[in-house]
Amino acid sequence: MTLQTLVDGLVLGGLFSLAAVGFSLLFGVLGVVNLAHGAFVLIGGYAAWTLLDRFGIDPLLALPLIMLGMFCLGYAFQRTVIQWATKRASLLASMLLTFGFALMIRNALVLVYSPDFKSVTPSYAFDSLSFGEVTVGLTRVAALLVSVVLLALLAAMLRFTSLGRTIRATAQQEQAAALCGVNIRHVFALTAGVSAAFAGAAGVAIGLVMPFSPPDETLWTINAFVVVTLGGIGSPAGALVGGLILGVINTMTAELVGAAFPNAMMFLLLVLMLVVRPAGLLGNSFKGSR
Amino acid sequence: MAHGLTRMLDVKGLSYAYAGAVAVSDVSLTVGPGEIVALLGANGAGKSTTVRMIAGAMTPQGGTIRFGGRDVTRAECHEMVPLGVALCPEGRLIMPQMTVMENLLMGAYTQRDLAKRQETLAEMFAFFPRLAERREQLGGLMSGGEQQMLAIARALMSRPGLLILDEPSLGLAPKLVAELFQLLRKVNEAGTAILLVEQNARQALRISHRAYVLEKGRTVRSDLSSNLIDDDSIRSAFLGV
Amino acid sequence: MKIDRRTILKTIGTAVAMPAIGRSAQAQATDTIVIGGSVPLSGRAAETGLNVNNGYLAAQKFINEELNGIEVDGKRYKIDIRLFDDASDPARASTLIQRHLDDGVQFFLGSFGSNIVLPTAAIVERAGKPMMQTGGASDQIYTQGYKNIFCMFPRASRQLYNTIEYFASLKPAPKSIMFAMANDAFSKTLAEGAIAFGKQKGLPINDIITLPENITDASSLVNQIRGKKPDVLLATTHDQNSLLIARQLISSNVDVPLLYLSLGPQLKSFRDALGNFANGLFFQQFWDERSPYKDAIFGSAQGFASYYGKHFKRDMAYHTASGAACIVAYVHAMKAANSLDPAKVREKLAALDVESLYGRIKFTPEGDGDPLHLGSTVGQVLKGNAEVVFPEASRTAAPTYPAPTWAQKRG
Amino acid sequence: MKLFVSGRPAWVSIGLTLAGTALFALLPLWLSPYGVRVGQLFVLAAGLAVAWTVLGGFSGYWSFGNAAFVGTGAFTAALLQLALPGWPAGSAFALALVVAMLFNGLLALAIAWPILRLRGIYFAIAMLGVSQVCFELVSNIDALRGALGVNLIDIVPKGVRPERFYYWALLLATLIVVLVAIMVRHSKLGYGLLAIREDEDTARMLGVPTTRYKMIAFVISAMLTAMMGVIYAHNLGYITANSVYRGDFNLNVIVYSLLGGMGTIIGPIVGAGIMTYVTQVLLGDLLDTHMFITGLLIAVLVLAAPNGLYGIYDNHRLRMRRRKQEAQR
Repeated sequence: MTLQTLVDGLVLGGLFSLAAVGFSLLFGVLGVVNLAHGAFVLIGGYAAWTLLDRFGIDPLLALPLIMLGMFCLGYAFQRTVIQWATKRASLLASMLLTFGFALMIRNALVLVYSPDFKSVTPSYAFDSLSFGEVTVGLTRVAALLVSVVLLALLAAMLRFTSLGRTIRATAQQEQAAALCGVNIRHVFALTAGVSAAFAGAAGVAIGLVMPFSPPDETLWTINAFVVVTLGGIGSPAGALVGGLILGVINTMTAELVGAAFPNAMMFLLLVLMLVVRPAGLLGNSFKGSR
Repeated sequence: MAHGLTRMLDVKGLSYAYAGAVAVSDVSLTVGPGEIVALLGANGAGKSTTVRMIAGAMTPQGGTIRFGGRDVTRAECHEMVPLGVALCPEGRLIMPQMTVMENLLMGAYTQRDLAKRQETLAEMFAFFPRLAERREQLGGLMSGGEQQMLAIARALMSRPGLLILDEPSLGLAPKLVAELFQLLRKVNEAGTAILLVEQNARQALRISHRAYVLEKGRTVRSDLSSNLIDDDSIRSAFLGV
Repeated sequence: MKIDRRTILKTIGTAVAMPAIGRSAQAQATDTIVIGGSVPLSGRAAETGLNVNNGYLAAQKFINEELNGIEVDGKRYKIDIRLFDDASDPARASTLIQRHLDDGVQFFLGSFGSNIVLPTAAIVERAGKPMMQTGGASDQIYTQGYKNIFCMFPRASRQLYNTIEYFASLKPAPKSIMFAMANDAFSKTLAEGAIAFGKQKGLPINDIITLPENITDASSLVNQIRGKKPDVLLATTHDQNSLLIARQLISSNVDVPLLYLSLGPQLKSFRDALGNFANGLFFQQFWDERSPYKDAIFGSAQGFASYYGKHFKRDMAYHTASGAACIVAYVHAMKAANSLDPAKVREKLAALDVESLYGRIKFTPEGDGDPLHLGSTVGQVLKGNAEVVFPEASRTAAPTYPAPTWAQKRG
Repeated sequence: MKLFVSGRPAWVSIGLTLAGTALFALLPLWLSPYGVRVGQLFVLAAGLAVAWTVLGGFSGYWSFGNAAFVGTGAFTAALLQLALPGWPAGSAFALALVVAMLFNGLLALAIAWPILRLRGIYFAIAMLGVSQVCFELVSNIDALRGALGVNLIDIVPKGVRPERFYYWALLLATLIVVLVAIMVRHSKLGYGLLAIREDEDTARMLGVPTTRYKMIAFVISAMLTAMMGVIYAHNLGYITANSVYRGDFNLNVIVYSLLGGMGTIIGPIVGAGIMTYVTQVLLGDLLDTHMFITGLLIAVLVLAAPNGLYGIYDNHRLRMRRRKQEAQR
């Protein structure tokens, strides 16, 4: 069954990667640790649920729409709230600020959607694909595909487009980028928008695979932390590597150590990794060192 | 070139204080088209603060800045670059994880016309053949001299009317410094006005037309460079003679 | 509910206007019976907390609006239930309970979650006031020697007795039984009680798997089931995790002839989420609205269900009914005592033996529900409905065992 | 950031602390039991926040995981008491308290060297990780009983109301925490820590033994936090991992310091007082929006007063002084 475990881990890892990449980008470019990231992920999940439940729109079709909406939200969040905080206080204080927002979003989700779990179940939710010995649920395959495609798109955007170049330049050398004529505030907000859009996409993918409820926001924020620490900050590749490793460790620990221990193992790894190689396996893709 | 006849850049009464400590106080200066103007002074005299305010990287607390007839006192960098003011910052500030080519393209950030961008790029590669050879190298892996070339080229990529250089010779070997000033003269001859902040006063006075001397944030002298280079007090203060 | 600026301002306004620490005790007004308590409306336990909350409130509404209150010692009283959100935080809950005590509240309702109920119970017990609760079933609560704490459920370790009896009665007899328990006090005690009783009955309990309290992935459990092919899987997990386990079993096409998810299939939203695949799932059923119970207040179980359905938007769960039953128990005890003296009411609660919408209310000497009368039955989803299939005396439908495979349900 | 150097000598601070504590010790005599319980929450919050400040406030190493020591302290004490059945309550409690503090000190010492090499956000994350690891291990290893929960022995003397007893116990513990913090603050260690906060590299070059100082502060902070945790656990009476490894302990201590004034000792105490009053008393009645308002409050706090109330006071003081100087001129 080891091959099955590996595949299960990779599928889970894809979700972890997608859910972490936005967090990673914001952290890498702005230095802002967004504790509301998990709450953004959940907003994406609830949006997918609402669109399917009320309007019958398939989550995968709704994905671009949700990403667009989340992009706007992220852009506005940066231009108003975070920008103000980082200007007046410290980066660490901005972390507390986002914590405050996480509480507000969580409470708002409870008020709007009730504390009950929600489950996104399109018609194909119970179908599966088999490759020889290995069986994987169709929604999980879809979620993995979404993750890989979106991460590849993001990597390409950062690598080859003018916007991507500008984001990287701003992350590496903010002052120089400004002197080149870049409107830093705008680029920061665009980055925050992209970050939120990917959080939303992750919410959709997560919703396809598992039920969720408002308190889950903490889980996805903390997972993003671990993924970033494992893979390295700021790059889609780092998020992918970190996420996949985390996923495999999760399923392997459950299989070999005991089903109760994946989380303990995950955080143990986080601490070890921070101690041994704080910048993560792939290092910091934007800055030499911090 | 007559002093202030055609003023491209016109700065009046600029002042700035960091948390109570005065850095720049009542500094005025002008740069005309095609001029090279040097800004001299000891460490901490307020030169960097002055040019950073001009480039829009800092907002002045007092005074006015006019460029090409427009009031740009409160304009930010991303508004100044399209107007034709580029600052090549102290310490070069190369994007270390980006290639030479990408660094240069960032310089042309405000240039939306791709054909013009290519043209400028070709000019820069002709101007700085060493950058052409290393166009795929990461900025962080280049030597100090190469990085300085890159920083100047990046600033020129926006085709500025006024190029401001903040301590371009800092940390360069003497031979490279000579080369650098040669180059600046060529840039100027191609039609770009230059405002040059330098500690290396001798070299600066040699290539500049006019110069200002700052002391503790105030302008203490302004004259033609040829007059200053022979001035005894300047010689003893800056030229170490 | 929408949060706009006005709501927020209004809430802040009310909050600031609230007189604080030193306020005097004027709660026990002449014509109301104040019952205080806290429920978790935020945090992990909020989902069930809301069910409990609504049960309490439904009973209050019915008694006050339909019956114009209750009569005790020749006087009519309305019920005034005052609840705080303890945010699943035991320290906050303790403080809020103390606030009720200071305000002169004489009767208490419990929160949800044993780690909250126990510290608050200790305070209420010391004050000598009764507490009716429906959310703290851990055995620890009933081994403290408390006299005033009563629970609508049997302690966790006794809750699955009927389930084990059912497993023992299965034909053909299961050759291997697997347990999967979530790692929290309730789920764990529940499973361990069942395991001990099952072993006593000689059941072949071969595998016991502990899961984290919250899971994002059940594939290791699915793989173990795939490998070991148990005839019975009993998972004591909370509904969100139960749904994940079920979904992953379905999409991996791994069948278990008897799949028992202690929490989950009771909920309509759970059954809806699984559609046809929900059919055949077993679960712990505490209550069914079709049960033939008579109730002195609502008339019957059905009477409560239809009243609730008419006045509350939220779907009913068995915690809603058990919450309402807590109030019903109070009403019986107060009437029997013909007094509002907490000590006398406590005596009558301890001696209570009446039929109610929720079943026959009777407590053990330690205060938890009598396992015979208030223990759970075995439920199964049949044709989309939650039916009681065991014990035979209360069955609403005959069980299907082994349940049809996923492939058959896919049709 | 302005460096706050108190001109006040240590003995004045200690005197003020003792006087303040005496005043607080008398409060239960006229407060309602509910008031006393709110007082408990305040004193607990203040103790935890000042314990956090010994490292976080003084040296700028913000731990996002102090719940690790609250929980580990509580469970060390609880498990020890389980292992010593039949001991008289007083000595079982005292022994458990001492062992819990020592154990947490050792735990901190063990992780200090690797983890304190990390700076800024990395240190914060690593501590968050540490607290999660502790929580997961205590929850999932059956012998540690985090899932099932443990009852702690009752240490309230006969005839004393329990809420008063625990109020006084927590007050005494907080007094110890504050006194230790004052002593640290006025010692060479304290100045070293402040130097680290301003610029660690410069401090090291100037001869401050930065590594050793950080480790000492970390260990002290952990032991004090554990002490608060043990008493908190006894007050609850029955604990599960969920009730002591609380995520909000991690962040609330920072909120208190930010609100009151980062790096000061009075700041976290004032901050704890305000937040406790607001969240427990003012928002206690709100059923479904108190979390929203708490979040809003934190956000507004960071945005409107990033240097806390002490910052506002400090600015005001500076302005007054400048005005006076100008007037004299």
